[in-house]
Formats: sequence, structure tokens, C-alpha cells
Amino acid sequence: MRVFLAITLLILGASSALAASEADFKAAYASAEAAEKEAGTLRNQWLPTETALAAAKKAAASGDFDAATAQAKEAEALAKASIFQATSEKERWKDMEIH
Amino acid sequence: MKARFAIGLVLAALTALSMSAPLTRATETVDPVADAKAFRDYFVKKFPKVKLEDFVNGPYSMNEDMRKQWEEKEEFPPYEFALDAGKEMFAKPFKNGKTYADCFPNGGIGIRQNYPYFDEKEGKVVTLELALNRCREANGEAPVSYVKDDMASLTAYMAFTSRGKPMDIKIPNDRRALEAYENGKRYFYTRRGQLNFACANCHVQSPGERLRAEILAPALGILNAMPIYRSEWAGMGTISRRFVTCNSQTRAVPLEPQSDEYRDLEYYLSYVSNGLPISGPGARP
Amino acid sequence: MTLSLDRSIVTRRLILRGAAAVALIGLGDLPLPALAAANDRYPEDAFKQKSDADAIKSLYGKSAEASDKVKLDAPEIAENGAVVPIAVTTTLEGVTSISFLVSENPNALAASYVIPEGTLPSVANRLKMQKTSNVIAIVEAGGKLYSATKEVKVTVGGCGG
Amino acid sequence: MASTIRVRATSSGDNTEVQALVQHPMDSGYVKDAQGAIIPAHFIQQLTFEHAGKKVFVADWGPAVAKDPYVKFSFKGGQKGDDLKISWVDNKGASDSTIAKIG
Repeated sequence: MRVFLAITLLILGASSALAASEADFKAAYASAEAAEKEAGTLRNQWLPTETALAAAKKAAASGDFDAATAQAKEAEALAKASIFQATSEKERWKDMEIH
Repeated sequence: MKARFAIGLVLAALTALSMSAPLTRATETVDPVADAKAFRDYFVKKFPKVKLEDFVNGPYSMNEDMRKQWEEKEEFPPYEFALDAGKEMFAKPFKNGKTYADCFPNGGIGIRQNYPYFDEKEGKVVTLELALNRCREANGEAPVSYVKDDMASLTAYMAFTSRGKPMDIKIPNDRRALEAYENGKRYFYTRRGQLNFACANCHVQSPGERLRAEILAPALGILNAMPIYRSEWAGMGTISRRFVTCNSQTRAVPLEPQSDEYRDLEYYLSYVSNGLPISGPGARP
Repeated sequence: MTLSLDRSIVTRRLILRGAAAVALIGLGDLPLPALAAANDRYPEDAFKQKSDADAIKSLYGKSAEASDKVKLDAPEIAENGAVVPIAVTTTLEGVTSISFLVSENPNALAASYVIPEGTLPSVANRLKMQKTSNVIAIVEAGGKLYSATKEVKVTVGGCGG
Repeated sequence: MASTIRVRATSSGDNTEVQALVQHPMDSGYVKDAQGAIIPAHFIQQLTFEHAGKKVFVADWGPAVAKDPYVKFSFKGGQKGDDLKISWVDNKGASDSTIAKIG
């Protein structure tokens, strides 16, 4: 899991060097939205994900696709984290249960 | 009188507890009776100086300075207006002439301690708030918001008529009822939100501790005082409103009020508090 | 002719007029309510003052001395700054006014009570406090001002949405 | 419409203890609403209690008095069944009054 994260950070770092275009933003926003939708089916969305999605949309509307893409990527990371939380808690909750 | 009251509580609890038989599932048994006993023993052991029925007073059973401020508020409580409004609404007939009393056993008086209950026809948990809105719809009236004043006033009045009666939640011997109970328990212990807290982190592991100005309430009897007037909201709050705000405090997106998860959560939390007195409506920080 | 007299001068003049009025009553009935209304004018200016010292000055025209005969009851940590139960009682004699000030509030004076003859010198109320602050109870007795002060801690609740 | 003033006045023979709870927003003028607009100051300025034609207590309040304000005091005299007149006026000129029976 940690290796996977390291690789994504690398890719993220490399691509953000170039100015993000509207197409980059649209792709990033779409995958963020998909991840958030999945978190929704798991009934485990986070508020910061929604704020990041809204910020991405706002930045895109004002034409600042760099910021918009960064926010969309942030939203996707948050949505993925909330999905990870839901799946990992599926059994782990029992550890805390009073016996 | 106090001693007799406490003994009465214990007896009522034991009868209620022994009612529901455990369900053996493929993987592990779901045993509400054992759960409730372990749940209560945990809090009694963790807070030996707190009397059993005092847990329903939440933060005020945990801190003297807070309790003094509560006792001052209770002299003339801020929920007084909601209580009067609820009493008035309860008696005001719908357009078709019926009133809420026609929807509820015993005219809705002194029955709050039996809610939520498991509706075996529907196979779902029915809470007091859901039942009230269903009563409105059955009589051609629009449902009211679950998180706003009208619902809080109605439930405040119904809770008031049950004050002192021990919580008495039943789990019928029906696999779906045990599943609803288990869903509620799982929700209670599942970490959620960016802060990664479960209800249990605050209300089981650290009741009595401070969260800035607030003192965390113990989970035992945590719904017995509902609905509550919170100074924080400068107004009344239903169980629905409390669940929604708790979720957003951990930065989780709240679910729809009265969604299955919340109703099952209320079912679980009420069941494990069986035997403790209803003390609603309550005043809280 | 509404001079914005501060209260203590007003009360002294009233006592003189009151005495005169009482003397006259023996001769015929004199409308008393006008008297009572005079010292109940809303102390607009005092509520506008920022600091507690200015508010006390505007309200009473003199400063107070701390006294252990003034018992101020306030929480150590307010459960919520929106509803802070605060009460004061005193064994002082001849109490004519009781006031509560919250030094750090935008305007220090929170509440002021006229204590007519025959009313006990003790008041309980619920105030709003913006942040941690000194709460000051002022008692005017026999024309002199006595005070008690206590710090009340105030912060927001919960872990933040 | 029910009065905005709830009163409990109980006489112990020589003293009467009075508690009042008044339904009023007591907006301080420092709070913003959901849309971020300032809610204008709206608070009770004076609350008066009268027994047998005589003022037994006058409260001068500022915006720092809590919402649905509460006050408790006692006065000498006042028997069971006496009338206690309570009235308030706020900074917008609105007012309400009620007459309570001493218990």
C-alpha cells in the first residue's frame, strides 16, 4: 500500500510541472467524482472531499485550471481515503466493542 | 423512595433483557442480552461513583461544575417553550379532525420509553420521530422536518409524559430485528469522517473528558434525555439533529435523517440503555 | 427637559423630593408613581460604554471597592458562552442597585437591576460571554459601591466540523 | 397567542420568590446568519415587576443577556393569590405583559 502511494505522489509531482489544461482538469474532476460516488455507495463520504470538489469547480469556472486540477486531485485522494476507511473498518470495528 | 426506585429499575431491566433470545449466525452469535449487560457493566465499573440512573444526565453525571450550571438551568429550563408548544400541537386536530393521540397507543401519553420498536410487518425499526411523521401523512398532513422545532416540540411533550419510566426496548425473536440491532451496533463502533472517530471513541473510551468547553457524555443512557435544548444551538434538537451534527463533527458527510443506519443506531443505543429512566426533554451545553 | 443625570444624583434628589412629598401627603394625596418612574430610566449611555470602568462610572458616577460581603456565584468553566448562569447575593444593608459586567464583552455592562425598598439584595440571571473574561458584580448599598470579581473561562465546544 | 412571559412566584408567608423566563431572541447584533449577514441587535431593554401597584424589581438589560432570558429575585410581602404584573419592552419598541398569581 505504501509503495503504491509513493508512486502516485511521483506521478503527481511530475505532471503538475506542466500547466494543467481544461482537459486535464476534466479528467481529474471526473475520476474524483467517481471516487466520491463510490464512497457514497459505501455510505462513508467525507466533508473535506465535497469542499475540495466545490473548490475545483469554482477554480475551473474562473479559468484557473492549475488550481482546479490540483483541487480535483486532492478531492480524489480524500474520496479514496474515505473508501479505504470504510473497507478497513468492515471488520476492525469489533476490536473496540465492549465485551 | 430512592432505593425502591433503583430496585424497580433493575427488575424492569432484567425482565426486558431476558425477553430477546440470541441469534446464532454463521460466523458469530448476535446476543443483545449479553451485549447490554457488558455495556452497562463497563460504565458502572468505569464510573463507580455515578449512580445508575444518573448516567442519563450525560455530561452532568461526569462533572460537578457542569452539573451546577445544569441544575441552575433546570430551575426554569430553556425547553419550557418547546414543551408547551408540543403539548398544544399534540392536541390540535388535523384538517380531518383526528389528532396525534389517535395514532399512538394510550393516546401517545407515557409511551416514549417503548420507542424505537421493530415493526415485524414492515421488517424495519420505527422510531418515535418516524411514527409522528407517518401519523401526519396518514391524516393528510405534510411531514415536518426531523431536525427542526416542530418535531422537537412534539417529541419533547411525549418524552415529558414518560419521565422516570425505564427505557423498555424489545427485540422480537426475528432475524431481521437482530440484524437491525447489529447494524446499529456496527455503526456505533465504526470509525468515520476525516477525523477517523467512531461514536465509541468519544462516548465509550473518553466520557467525562473535555472536548474544549464540552464534557463528553457516556453512551449509557445517552438518548434518554432526548430531545434536548442545546445552548450551542440556542434551540431544540431531536435525535436526528444530534446524529447529523455528530457526523459533521468528525467531518463525515451526514446521512439523511431517519435513514436506516440512524434508526438502527437509535435501536441499538436505546436497547443497551434499557432500564434507565427517560429524562427528556433535556437541557445540554 | 430630560437631563441625562446619572443615577446616584437622581436617587439623592429623589430622596429629598420623596421626603417632601411624604410630608405633603399628610395634607392631601400627591401622585407618587411619577417618583417611581424617575429612577427607572433605561441607562442607555452605560450600556454603550466599552470598558467595565467606564460603564460603572456612567451608571453610578463613582468607583467600587471589592468587598467579601458580595457573594458572586459563577462557573469556573462556562458550559457554553451563550448561557452562563451568574448570581449574586449580599449581606450589605440598604441595597438600591445590583449590576453585572463582563469585562471582555464588546460592551462590558450586561445587566443592571433596580432594587426597591423591600426587595431582597440577591439576583440570578443567565448572561452571554464572548470569551474568557472577568465577571464583576456591583452592589450599590447606602450610596456606596461594592464589588466582587471572578474569572469565567469560555471556549467553544466540540472538535470542530 | 400564549404570553412570552413564564412566571413562577411562590410566597413563603413573609417573602415571595419570583422566577421569570421570557421568550425573546435577545440578538446581540454581533452574530451572522447562515448567509453571513449580521443579525441586527434585538433585545429586551427593560423588564418590570409590580406588586400592589408598587415596582418590586426593574431589570435593565443589554444584548449580553442570554436568549430566552431568565431572572430570579425575592421581595418582602406578597401573599398567595396576589397579582404580580410583569411587563417588558425591547429596543424595537415591541412589548408584552402578563399578570401572574402568587402561589
